[in-house]
Parts: sequence; C-alpha cells; structure tokens
Amino acid sequence: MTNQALRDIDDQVLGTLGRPSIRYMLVLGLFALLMLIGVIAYGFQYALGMGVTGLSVPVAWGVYITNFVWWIGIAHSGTLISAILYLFRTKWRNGINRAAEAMTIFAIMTAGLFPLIHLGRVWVFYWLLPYPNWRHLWPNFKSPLVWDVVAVSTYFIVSLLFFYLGMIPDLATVRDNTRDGRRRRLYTLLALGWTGRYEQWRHYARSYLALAALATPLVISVHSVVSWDFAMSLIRGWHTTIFAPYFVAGAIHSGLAMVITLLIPLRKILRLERILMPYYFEQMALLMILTGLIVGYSYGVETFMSWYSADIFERQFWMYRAFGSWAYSPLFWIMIFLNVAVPMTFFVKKLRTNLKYLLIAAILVNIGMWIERFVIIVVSLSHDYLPTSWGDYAPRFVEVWVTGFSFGLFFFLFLSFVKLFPCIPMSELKEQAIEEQRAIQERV
Amino acid sequence: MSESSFNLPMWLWVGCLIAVVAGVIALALAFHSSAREGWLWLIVDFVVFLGIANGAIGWAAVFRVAQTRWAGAVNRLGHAMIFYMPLLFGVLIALLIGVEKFVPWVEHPIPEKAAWLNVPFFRIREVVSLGLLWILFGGMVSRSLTLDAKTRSGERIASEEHYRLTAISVTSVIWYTIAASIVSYDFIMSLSPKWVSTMFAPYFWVTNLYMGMAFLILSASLLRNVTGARDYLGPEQFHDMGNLLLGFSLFSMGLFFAQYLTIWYENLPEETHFLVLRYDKSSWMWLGWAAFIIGYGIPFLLLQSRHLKKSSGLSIIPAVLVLIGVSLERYVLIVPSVQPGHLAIYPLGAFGALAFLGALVLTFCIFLRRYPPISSADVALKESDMVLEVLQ
Amino acid sequence: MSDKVRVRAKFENLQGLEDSLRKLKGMGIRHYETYAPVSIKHLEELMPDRGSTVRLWATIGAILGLVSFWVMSSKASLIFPLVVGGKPPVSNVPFVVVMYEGTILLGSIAAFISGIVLARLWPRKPPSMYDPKWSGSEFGIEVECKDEEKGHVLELLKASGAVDLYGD
Amino acid sequence: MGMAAAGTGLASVGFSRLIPFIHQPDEIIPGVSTWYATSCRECPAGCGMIVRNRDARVVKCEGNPYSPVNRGKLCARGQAAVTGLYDPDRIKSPMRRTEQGQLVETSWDDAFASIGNVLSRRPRIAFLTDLQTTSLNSLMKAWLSAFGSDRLITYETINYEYIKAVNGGVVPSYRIDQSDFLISFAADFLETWVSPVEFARQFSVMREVKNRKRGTFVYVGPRVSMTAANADLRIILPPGMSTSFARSIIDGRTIPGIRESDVRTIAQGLKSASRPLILPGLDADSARAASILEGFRTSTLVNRNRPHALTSSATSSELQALISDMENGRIDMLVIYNANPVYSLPEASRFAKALKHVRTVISMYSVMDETTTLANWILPSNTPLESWGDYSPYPGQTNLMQPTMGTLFDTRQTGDILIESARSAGINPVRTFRADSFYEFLRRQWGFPVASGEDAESVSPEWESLVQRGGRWSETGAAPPASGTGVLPKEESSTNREELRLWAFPHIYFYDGRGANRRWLQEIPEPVTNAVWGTWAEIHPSTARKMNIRTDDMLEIAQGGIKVQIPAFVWEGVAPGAIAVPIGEGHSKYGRFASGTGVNILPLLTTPYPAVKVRRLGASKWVTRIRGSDKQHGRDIVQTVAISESLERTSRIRLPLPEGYGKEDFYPGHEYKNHRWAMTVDLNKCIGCHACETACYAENNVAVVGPEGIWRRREMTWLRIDRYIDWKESSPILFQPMLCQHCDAAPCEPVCPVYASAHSDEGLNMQIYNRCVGTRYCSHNCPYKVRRFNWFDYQWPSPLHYQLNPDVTVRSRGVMEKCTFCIQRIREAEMTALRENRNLRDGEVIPACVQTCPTGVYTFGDLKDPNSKVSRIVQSDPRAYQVLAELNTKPAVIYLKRIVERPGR
Repeated sequence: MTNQALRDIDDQVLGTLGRPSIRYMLVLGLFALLMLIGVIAYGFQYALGMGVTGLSVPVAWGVYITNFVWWIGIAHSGTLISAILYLFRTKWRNGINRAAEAMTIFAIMTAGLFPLIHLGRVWVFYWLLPYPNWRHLWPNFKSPLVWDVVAVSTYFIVSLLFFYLGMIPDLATVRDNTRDGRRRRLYTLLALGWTGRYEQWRHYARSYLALAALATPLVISVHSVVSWDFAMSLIRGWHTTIFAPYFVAGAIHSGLAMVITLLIPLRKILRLERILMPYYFEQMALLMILTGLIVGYSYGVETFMSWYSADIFERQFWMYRAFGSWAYSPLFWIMIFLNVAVPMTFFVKKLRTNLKYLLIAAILVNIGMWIERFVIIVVSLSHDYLPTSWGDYAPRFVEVWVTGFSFGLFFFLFLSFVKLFPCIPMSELKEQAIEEQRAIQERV
Repeated sequence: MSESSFNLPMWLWVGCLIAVVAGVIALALAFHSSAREGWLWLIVDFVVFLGIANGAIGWAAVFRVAQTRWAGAVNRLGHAMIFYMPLLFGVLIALLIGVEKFVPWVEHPIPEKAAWLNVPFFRIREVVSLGLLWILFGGMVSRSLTLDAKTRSGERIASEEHYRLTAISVTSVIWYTIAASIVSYDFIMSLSPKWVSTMFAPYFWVTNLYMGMAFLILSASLLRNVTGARDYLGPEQFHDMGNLLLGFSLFSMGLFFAQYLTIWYENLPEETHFLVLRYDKSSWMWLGWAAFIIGYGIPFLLLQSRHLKKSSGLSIIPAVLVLIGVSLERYVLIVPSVQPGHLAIYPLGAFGALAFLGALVLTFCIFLRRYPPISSADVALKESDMVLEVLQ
Repeated sequence: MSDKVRVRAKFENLQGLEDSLRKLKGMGIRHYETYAPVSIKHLEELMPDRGSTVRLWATIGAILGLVSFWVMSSKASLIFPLVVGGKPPVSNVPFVVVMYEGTILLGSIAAFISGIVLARLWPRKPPSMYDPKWSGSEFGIEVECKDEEKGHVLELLKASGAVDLYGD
Repeated sequence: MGMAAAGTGLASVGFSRLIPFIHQPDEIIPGVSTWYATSCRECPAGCGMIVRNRDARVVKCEGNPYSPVNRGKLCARGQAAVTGLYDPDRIKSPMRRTEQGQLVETSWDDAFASIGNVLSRRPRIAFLTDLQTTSLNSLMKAWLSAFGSDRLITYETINYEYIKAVNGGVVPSYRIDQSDFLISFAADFLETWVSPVEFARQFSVMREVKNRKRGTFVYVGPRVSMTAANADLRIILPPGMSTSFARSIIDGRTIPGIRESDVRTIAQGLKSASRPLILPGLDADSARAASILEGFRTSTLVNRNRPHALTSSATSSELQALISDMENGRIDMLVIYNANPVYSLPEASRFAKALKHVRTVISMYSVMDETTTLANWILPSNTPLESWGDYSPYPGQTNLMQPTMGTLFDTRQTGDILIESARSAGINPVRTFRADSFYEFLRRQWGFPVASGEDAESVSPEWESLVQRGGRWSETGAAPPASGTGVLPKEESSTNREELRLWAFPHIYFYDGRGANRRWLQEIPEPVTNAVWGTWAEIHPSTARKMNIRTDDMLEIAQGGIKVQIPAFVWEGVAPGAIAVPIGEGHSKYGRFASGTGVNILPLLTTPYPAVKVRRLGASKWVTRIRGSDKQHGRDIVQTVAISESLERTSRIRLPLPEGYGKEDFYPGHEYKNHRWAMTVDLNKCIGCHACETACYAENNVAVVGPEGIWRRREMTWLRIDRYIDWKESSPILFQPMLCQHCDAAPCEPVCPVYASAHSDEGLNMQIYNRCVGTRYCSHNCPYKVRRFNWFDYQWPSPLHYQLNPDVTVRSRGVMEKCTFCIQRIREAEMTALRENRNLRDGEVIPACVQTCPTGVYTFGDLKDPNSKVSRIVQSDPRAYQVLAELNTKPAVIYLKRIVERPGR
C-alpha cells in the first residue's frame, strides 16, 4: 500500500508533463505576442531616449520602477514558502514550493530587466557591477542602487541554486519515466546521475537545509534593500525608518497573492486537485491576514508619524497624498482598501475556503500592491520641497507596452516551465506520505 | 494530569520579599537623593518589566494563534505572567500621577504636537491601551484555564470554544502591538520630543517579544523539574524556543540596523540627534554598544549551536544575556533624553529593579502553584481546526 | 577483495528495507547501501556512515563572503577616496549591507557545491545496476558481503519482504 | 580680458573652414578666445558690448565695462544677439523678385547693376530704417540727398511720441539712482523702457538701504509687470485711469476702487521727497498723468538737454504721411532697413497694400521677415555683429562697432551696400561721400581718415584704442535730430468701465517683435507669468468670473473687424476691466522659431488701449509656461525682512566647511586644500530680469527643449528664477534665483551608483557626464531640483551650433547635468594665476551669471579665504540664510533676505 500512495503521486505529477493542448499553446502564443509588442516599444525608447516616457524632472521614476519593486515583491513568497516554512517544518508547504520557487525565479528575471530598461544609458549598465578594470573604476558601495544590484543578483543566484537542488530527485524520477530520447537526454543531464543512494541523500539533505537556512535571512534582506532604494533619499514619503519591514511584509503579501493567483487556475488546468488541497490555500490566506495586518500597521504608523513629526513638509505631503490630488488621492484610498480591507475578509472561514473568492481577492491584492508602489514612488516625487518644481506624471504608451512585456515574459516562462518540469515536488510529497504512514503505524 | 506538584520553598518566599523590600527602599532613596533620578528609574524598570511580562504572555497568545501543538507547557508559563499585571498597573498609575515631573514637554511645550503631547490625554491613553490589553490577556488566560478544567474532567469541548480562545488570542496579539507602540511613544520617544522614527514602535515591541522568549526559556529550564512539566519541555521544545530566540535576535538586529542606516544616511538633524547621542558622539555610546552586543550579538552567535539550543541547562546563558542586554538598552534609550552629555549611572536606582524582579518571581510562582503547569487546551489541538501555522 | 560479493534486493515499501537494515546491522555486516525515492533521515542510525561536512563548508563560505565583500567595498572606495555627501570613503554602516549579501551569497554557493561534490553528482547516466523504480516508489539495497555470508543475506532479505533479489 | 581691435584684415577671412587655417590671421589663436568691443543693437538703449570670439566664431556677448550706459552688464536680449547672428533662417545671398513674383537668389553684381540702373533714373526715394545714429545715419542722409531725396524715416514700433509730447519733443535722460521717491506710470524701465540695463543699475543704487532708509518706488499702471513687482506700492488701474488718479493725488479726491490711504501715502511721499522722479509710460494716458504730477512737483532728475537717441524716432503722423504717399504713387523706391512695418504697424495690411504701389522695394534686413518677403529686391546686410559702425544713445556717448567675426553668408555691410549702389548709379562715392567704403566713411566721421596705403601696422594708435575700448564717451555732444514732436490725443472724457480695454505691452525679451527669432528668448520664461513660447491674455479673476473664463480657455479678442485667438491667463496681476497681451509674438515669417509661435496683437492697436470685444471660445489651449505651484505654502523659501524690523541674523548658517558640522552630524565632512567656492545671492537686489539665466544658456551650451519639452516639465536651464506669488504680502511677487547649491553634504552624491555625481576638492558638486549612466536618483535626491536630465539628444540647427562654447561639453542623451559654478571659468582663472605664478585674487573668478547681473545680485568667491568678499558677507550680513537649511545639506549658495515694506505674515 505504501508504494501505491507513492505511485499515485508520481502518476499525477508526471501527468502534467504530457503534450500541451492547443488551447494551452494558444495562450502561450498570446503571451509571446505580448512580449513582441513590448520589445518593439522598447526599441522605440532605445532609439530615441527616455523622453518617449512620461517621466520628467520631479518624477523621474515611474511605472518602470513600480514594476521592478512589484515583481521583486512577487519573487519573495517563493523563497519564503520553500525556505522559511521548511525551517518551520510546515507540512502544507510541500505541495506548492516548487511552483512558488519557479515563480520566484521568473519574477526576479522579469524584475531585473526594469532597472536596465529605466537606465538613461543602458548600454553601459555593466558600470554598476563590481568588476576589476584597468581604469580602477568601481561602483559606489555607499549607493543604495549598488546594494540593490548586489542583493537582487544574490537573491537570483541563491534561489536558482535552491530551486535546482530541490528539483534534482524529481528530475531523476522524470528521467526514469521518460521514453522520448531528446527529453530523456535533457533530464539525464540535469539529474546529475541521481540514483537515490543513501550517501547522496545524506549530503543532499544537509545542503538543502543549509541553503534554506541561508535563504531565509536573504529574503528579509533583499526587500529591505529594495526599500532602502527609497528610504535612503530625503524625499518625504520615502525617507522613513519603517520602510524595511514594511516593504518585506508588503512583498510577502503580494507574493502570496500571486502564488494563489497562479495555483488556483493551475490545479484546474493540470488536474492536480488531489495534490493541491484547498487546505493549502486556506493556510496562505491566513498568512495573508498576517501580512495584511503588518502592512496596515505600517500605513497607520506612517500617518501618525507624519503628523507627530510636526514637520511642514511631512504634514503637507501626507495631506496631498490623501486628499490633495484628483488623480492620485483616490489611488491612496484604493490601495488601503485592497491591501488591508480585502485580506481581512479572510477572517471569515467561509470566504477563505472558497477558492473562487480567494482567487478574486488575491488578484485584487496584487493590483493593490502595484498601486501601493506607484503611490509611494510617483506621488512622493511629484510634491517635494520647492513648490516651483512640483509636477505630475502619467505613463505613456511605451511604458504601458513594456509593462505588458513583463507580464508576457513571466507567464510565458512559467507556463513553459510547468510543461517541461515537475511543478510539484514529488520526493517531498512522498516523504510526507511515508511519514504519515509511519505515524499511523505508530498509533496502531 | 494532576494539580501542580509545585509548591514554593520557603527560601523563595523570603528571598522575593526581601528583594521587594530592598528594591522599594532603594527606589525611595533614589527619589530622596533626586526626584528626577527616581522617576527615571521607575520608568526604566516599568518599561523593562512591562516588556518582559507582556512579551511572555504575548507569546502564549501567539502560540495559540499559530495553533502550536508543542507549546502546551510554554503557554502556561506565559499565562503565569497575568498575576504580575496588577502590580505593573499600580506602577503605571504612580507614573501617570507623576507624569509632569519627568516629561520635558510640560515645561517646554511643543504647540504643533500639543494635541498628542498633553498630560490628560497621556494618562487616558495609557490607562485605556494597557488596561484593555491586560483585560484581553486575562480573558485569554481564564478561557484557557476553563478549557483545561473541562478537558481534565473529560468533557468534550465544542470546537467553537476552542475558536473563542483563538479569537481572543488573535485580538490580544493585534492589540498588543498597538498598546506597546503607545507605550514606546509615551515613555521613550516623548522624553526627547523632537525625535521621530517610524521604526521605533515596531522595534520596541519586537524586542519585547524577544525578551519574553528569553524569559520563557529561562523559566522553563528552571521550572521544568519542579512543575512536573518535564516531558512537555523536552529538548525539542527548547530547540524550537532557541530557534525563535535566534530568529528574533537576527530580526531585532535587522530592525535596529534598518533604523540606524536610514537615519545615518540622510543625516537630518531632527532624526540624528537621538542616535548620535546614544551610539556615536558621547560616552553614552559605550553603554549603547555594550547593550547591543550583550543583548543581540553574543546570543546570536551562541544560538548557532544546535547542542546549546537543545540543552535545557545551557540555553539559560543566551536567555540571561538577552534579558540583561535589552534591559541595558532600555536604560540607554530612556536616560540620555533627560541626562544628555556624558554617561550617567545611578547604582542606587539600579537596586530598584530588585523590587520588580522579586514581585515578578513571586506572582509567577503563585500562579504556577495554583494552576496546572500544562495548558491541555493547547495540547488537545487537532489538525482539523488549525489556524495560521507559520510558527509551528 | 576477491571473495566479496554483492547482493541486491528491491523492496516495495520502506518497512521491508528498514527491518532488513536492522537485521544486517545485527549480523554485523558493515557494507551496504540503500536506494530510496525519498530522504530517509530517520534511518540514519542504521547506516554505516552518517553526518556530513556540508554545514562546515557553508560556514566557511559565509565567513569568506563576509570578509571578502568588506575588503572589496573598502578597497574599491579607497582607490579614489571620494567623500560623497559628507560620507567618508570607507563608511562601514552602508558596507554592512554589501557584506551581509556577500555572506549569504558565498555561503549558499559553498553549501550547494559542497553538497553536489560530496554527493558525487555530475551529469552522467545512472549505473547499469540502477533500477528506475528506485526514483519512483520502490526501495533498493545493495549489500557487499563475504561469499559465505551470501546465502544467509539473501535469506534475510527475502524474509524482510524483498520482491526480487539478484546477486553476482 | 584682453580686448583686441579688429584690423581691416578680419572681415576678409574666409570662415567656411574650421581651424587650423591655411593662412591663419594673427588675431586668431586656436583655443584662445579674443574679445572684440562693439555696441549692442538689440534695442535703442545702445549698451556697450564685448563679444567673445573663439576659434573665429562668436560664442558669447557680454557688457562692455567701459560703457557708461551698462557698465559691463547686459540684459537677456543683448546676450541673445549672438543667436540672432546664427539664426538658421538668415538670408544667405541677395535675392530678386522675378516677373512671376517669386524670390530667387542672385549675385551682388546683378543686384547693383539693376538697382543702379533704377537709381540713375532719379526715382523718388523714401528710406525706412530702425533707429540709427551718427555715421550710418548720416551716410543714409548723404545717400538720399545724392538722389535728391530727404525722406529718411526712423521707424521704431515703440516710438515714445507721447513721452516726447510731454517733454518738449525729446525723450529726456533720467537719474533714477538719485531719486528718493519714484513714481512710474506704466513705464517698465527694468524691462523695455528706454534703457533697461542702465535703469536697473540705477534702481538698485536707489534701493540700497542706508541707515534704515531707501528710495520708495510706486508703480501705477494696468498690469503688475516685472518692474511693478519690484515696487513698494502698486496701484493697478484699468488703462486710461492714470490721469484721473494723478489728479486725485493732487486734489485728494479719491476715485472708486483705490484705497485713499494709498493716495495719501503717495501724495505725502511726493511732498516730503527731496528728489522725486515721475516716469511717463508709453501710452498717452500715462504720459499725461506723469506730466500732471510733474507740474505738481517738478523733478530735478529729468534732463531734457541730454535727450536720448529715441528722440529721432518718427511719430505715427509721419508714417501716415508716408503710407498715403505710397498709396498715391508719390514714391518710386522704398528702401527698408531693419524695419518691419508689415508686422508691427497697426494698419499693417494697409501698408502691405501700399507697398504694391511702389515700383522698387529694397529690403536690407538680414533675416527674412514679413516686410522683406514683400520686397522685390533683398540686399541682405551683415548683422551688427559682423559690421563696422557706431551708435550713440546719448549726446557724446558713442559706442564704436567692429566686426566681431567674418561674415557667415554672402552678405554686406549696410553702408557698403548704399555706397556700391550709388557707385553703380554712376555716382563717385569718393566725391559724394568722401569715402570709398563704409569703413572709410566711419573713420572720417570719427576724425581718423584712412591714410593712403595704410596697413595694419600704420593704423593710428588712437583709433586702435578707440576700437579696442569700443567707443568714446563724453558728457557733451550733438543732440540727436528730433523727428516731429508727438502730440497727446484729447483726453477721453470718461472711460466706460463696462468694456474691456486691451493693454498691449512690449514683451521683455521680444521688445517690439525683433527678438522673437532668438530661441533662447522664446525658452526663457517671462518673469511674472513664467510664460514661454507663445502669447497669452491676462485677465483679472473678477473679470474672468463674470465671463466664466478659466486659465487656458481660448479667447477671441476682436476690435475693428480684426479678430485674434489667444488663450487666457487669469491672475490678480492685471487691472479688472483690462486684458493684457504681450507684443512681439505671432510672426508669419520670421525664421522657424518665431513663425507660427503665439499671436500678433499689434494690428488691434489703432489706439493705445482700444476697447475690445472678448468672447470665450469652446476650445482651450495651454498657455505654455513653467509648471509648478507659485505659492510658498508656508515653507519660508524666499525669506523677507521688513525694513522696520531689527536686522539680527535669525537663521543659523550651517557652513559648507568642516566647522559647519556639529553635534547632530554623523560624519565630519570635507577638508579643503585650496578653495571652497561659494556664492551669495542678494534677494533684495534681484529684479527678476533673467539676464543671468540667458548668460548661463550662452556659457554652458544649455539645450532648448521647445514648448513640448516645457509642457512635459523638461526645461534644461541650470539656473532658474523661481517666482512666488502671494497677493496679501507687501511684496506680492518674489523672485529667487535657484541654481545648484553645491551642498557640502550633497544628497545627490552618495546615491549615485557610479560616482558620476561627486565632490571636488574645491567644494564643487560635480557631475561627470561620461560616467553617468542615467539612473536619475541624484535628481530625486536634490531638494532644490536643479538637476536636468537629457531626455533626448537635443539639436542645434546649423549654424546655431557655431555658438556652442568650446570649453563646455555638449551633453548627450541619457546623462544628468547641472550648474557647475562655471568650472571652465574657474579653471581658466586658476591657469592664469598659475602662469603668472601667484595666488588667485578674490573676485578673479566670475561665473557667467555673476558677470552679467545688472544689479549685482551675486557674489562669488572662496569661502576658505576669510577676507574674500563672499566670506565677509556670509560672516557679517544679518540677512544671510540658507534655503531648506533644516535638511542639513549645508548649501554653498547663501541667500540674503529680501527687504520689504511691511513684515511678512
């Protein structure tokens, strides 16, 4: 009976790797098209200059940086789920961590493009990297932007290693169940000759644990660093000490929302209902209550402090953000509603166990978190110190299409991944199954 | 399981009483020598022990919210703090009576902030926020105890009773953050009323939880034998608690750094003066950094060892360091606001802490004596109704 | 050694493997190796060699990262000792961020590489004796024993529910 | 700076080639700039000008320090002269109109042949020119008389005839600096009126506070112009009300809408003043009002015996006469020079028609404009910067003009064109004009006739030095010939308060429209409205409310059959019942920058301030203007101190030096080896004229972004004049030059990932263009928002690129840029000091803005040297403060508070 359970898991997961349906391919093509348009739009910008965007001197960061922060935020829940929850020995993580990690990888890749896209002279982007050169010109390690480069690339590398390491046993499984020659060769290559010998498992498990232990503080640090891109400045609305934890919570908030948004459709499409149990989603919903509360707390503290500081710039800026502008102030309130009010509905068990509702709520939170970043970046910039240099910002078509590109890229990669690799960690599920059986036997 | 096999040895009674008396006398003398010194010490002690008490009981709430199944005994240790609260409330009242004596914004008012920094409102919000918090905690404890009684008498417990306990725990956790924030604003930030930092409140209550966990570890390893909760406080539990302590030391250091870095970077006077005085340009910096290293740095390194975390005996070391270090840090956060310039230590006042400590131990033990050492309500948690498993 | 023989067996479930291991250990046979689709940590004490140096390597990598990134940022800032925004060329407060990331980066890489190397993983086909099912739902064992023990071992394995056995 | 005299050689140098020359003329040393003295001819003021010639190209104009008119200062217009020279739409060779009626290029020989042929038939000639004095003027006279005509008409659109009318036929000279009570009746003497730079300097002298006192300045007029913004008291009346207001001052009878307290103050001040001065405005009403007050309290500061050159400008009646003569075919040949009546005459269309009755119309303008396109001969003359000549604004004060570079195109000197044409008509110039070329004519006029066989060596040294200094300035001399004295029209019995009166005022930069093809002038904001690139119609909110007009609504302004469409600009700066529109825009043909930009209001001006019908159209058009709020929002950015208030330093200065770092600082700051450059900005002296901004454009190759760029808020200016408006204050409009503050703890520096924004060891905040990758974080972190980003590769259409300063990099797309304190000038000075191996003297380094400011707002110097002027001001001046000091960035630009009448709220 043991191996029935295990075989079950294999069958279901390996089932997902079957030849994709026409509908699936069409969707994929749609995202590819979105990418194409985006590339053309960017070419336009590359040829003419940043002037084709809606940016100006008070507001010189716009949708691009908003997207960057948003995608990086998305990237966070992946490692959170696979590393932190692993350390906490949380069971429900095992079903979803692979998908979450994949999401992380692709989100970082997408996010990483935006700092380049928004660069005035992208052709010399490598000047931001620390590499020895004969002119002895190094980046400025005091600049938050350089921290950003270091942190994000570290995050990418570590999550990639973690992701790959976690996948090796499953790759072996796939290898052993693939007939088709080319694919088989690929899996053989990637599986690194995994045989499941105890000796392999021994070091493998240790190394996985170590990576998890290292990845956990990394998650916290990366989005703190992203928040410092703003907090290091003296722009009101940016320069506030709480930004680091506030951004981390926000990142996880949006990340969880994105996992839900991805997995609920996925379990339908790939018929994984028996593996991705509703209970998992309930757990994530409950986590989102926590993150939502933290985000809400931060909004509150920020508001109170901007009053308490008795600083004319702070106070006027907060008033402007909340009530001062027909274009921006509504966004502020929408943001609060979507990011705080909506997750609070998860206190109601009926709602959080209803997958349809969960999906909608998650999408709303995704939107809300994007708006939050937009409000933080654009609105703060548009009203700074000298009233004579106030200005406003609205994205122009290039920015819109390049944003579209990012979505195209992300979903294209994710959907292709799902069809090429096991998006559910089989070995961990098997381990869990075996443990459960042992537990039962012990009871007996 | 039976009633607690734990009864206070005589020497503990006596010791605690002596401590209390000595502490009170010390404080009285401190007040006598200089009222400001007295008030300062009262604030410091209050903030420290409030932090420990709320932190410890806060953990009980958190574990309940997280439906942590291994924390049956630990929670009860947290619950035991509830008897201490009335005493703290007394101290709070004393502080609120004397508030004009120690807050600088009474003689140098700040008109723009008057809506917040005024004595009546100060008193009201303190009483309301802490009072409500303690009522919530009390409710939580009593609920848990009644559930215990029922389980022991073998009644079956309706899941909504469990749910009610969880609900009040959730509420008290949420309110805890708010109440603690208010305390931090009033008793620390408002002492140098020009200073602002959004991070400070979160930093304050996170470090309170840090202290709380340290206290739980300490009491657990001291009492596991006497209370008969031994098998519920095994190496696994200590390992978990140790990991939590480790995590929180890293987290607290992170928050500290985030605040320090942000302020260091833009160098805005209304932000910097607070930190420069404590950590950069005055003899205060020695104490400041010492507190940081004792309270966070060393524990972080020690807790790297799995062996230490697992052992009930050794894990006392980081716990004690944390309690000492963070208390020192509180001192550094409070005193220089009133006593700027150079490092100032009042040995006399330091003894005042004995009173709080003695009272704490006393009330703590009394509780444990009266109630079973394991909260079977938490042990009885079933997979079916689990909520928020982050901290499992 | 010439008189050593290898015996392989397959189990459909963990219990079989587990108790065969117990028995082997009881017999005092030192050289055996298991194959499993899952990590079987809880059988550690039954295995001949245990523990791993990965954690050590990770720690070394982490410390290396900490130091090297501090050196890099300070040295780089000293080539042209520019005071920007009043901040001295080597100001460690911001460098902490870089060092922190460096610690984790090199630490993780060390953990990964050491894990891969120690587990002897590199792109190749699995050995011929390897049974594809071992990555699926079945468990394997390979015992190396003296020729005279062979029969006994086969016995023992069958007894603990090995589905098929083959020795050379 | 070494001023060189251009020998006769220079004009002949071929300029099509770049350095190095095959035959290099001796004045031109590659990489070294030479300064040539000449006269500014952008307006009748006649400021002395020195022009920087670098590698044989003119790159910058500055004021001639010897010239008594402007003492080395120059206004925005004067500095933009160089862009006039390099206007990409200049006429490149002579042109003729074919039978089919289109203009075709031709050769000078052909032109002279045919014109000489016409002239030889002794046509009836009229000569229409802008204001010309001395030599060229007399040559024109001589040329006309050679053909038996004396019809020389000096056509100035703004002809000051009413001022002449109330001053016995002359435009007198004024001594504002000596006045202690100044009333200006709509005379914008800081912008366009007579001699702005001169008056700006005088005004700043008058406004200096000596023992708690300074001259009071009252402005009476329909609009708060830049000049009015500098007044202590503004009486904003609808056009035509000034006269009655003047009377009310005398007899104390108050008129509706005027606070009698104000009337009393003025009357009081006028009585008690020891040296009052009343300035008459351009329109009849203002002039009359002024004359009435003159009668009441005569001023010793008006000197009618020292008339300004403007005296010789023709009155409208003379022009009427000319037009009717043209219509009736009494004129066969009309020669037009620098005059553009088809654009600027109220009855332009009539003039254009009349031109058809003239057989030969010759235009000698160097740029194609509305009038020139109607000529049948175009003989393009050199721009003033390419010509010999002279100009004397006041009797005896004559600027000498010399070619500051070779001719760009196939053009000739005006004088030479005349002489040549005469020669080709069979007249011997040597006999008739006693000169073979205009150069010789000029020499003779100045009493240094060219000796036969003279060469560069044997030129008389006196002449050399005259050319070098750029003129001769004595207090006495021949008064300019007075053209007909103007007459005041009858006073209107009562102005109907219902109808809107059109108040057209000369634009501070375009003057009468001649500046409109200079794109700097288009790009630089009009001081009080901040408007650029276009025309706007100012309306008072109360009026606007009645007609429910909002800013940017398109209005139709109609008068006598003529309709124009102008977007509305609603603000309190204009009298209710008036609609104020600037003159100068709306050219149909005047180069690419002027054509189609804005609207020409002049055709409506049949009377000085006609009643107009204003209708709100559905459409709306954004009045192109610098964006941003014009309120201070209580942020105390421009700080003021009332003259009554005690002058102790209230604000703490955080010096951009090590001692500026204190208890609340985390780090020690910089150690400076030699210098710490710093600047003080005296807000009390700043009149808001934007001369400094223009200088910055010229010196630093600042790009022009055009209206779209302005709309997207991408102006590139390194130095801007912020203006804040609060009508409740005693000085409602405050100007503040805002440039890079070169902070010691500059927030922009640490955030740059590649050290592109760094700090020099002389305290300069540097932007390293070729290191910049364009993250734009520095711009965010600059609380003063003085950093500019290159959103595109900005263009300099040829030959405008000749103007680029070779010492300054032209920034490419994607990099950040900003004020450098003119580091190239600092280096030049340091090099000079090094060469002469001595230390740098205080005041030796002069950034462009500092150099040109007419009122001396800026002081630049080394803060490390305790005796430098700038240090002394920072140490001692009680008005010193730093903008946004609370941010602790320790700016090196220290402002001095503006002194106002009443304390600010």
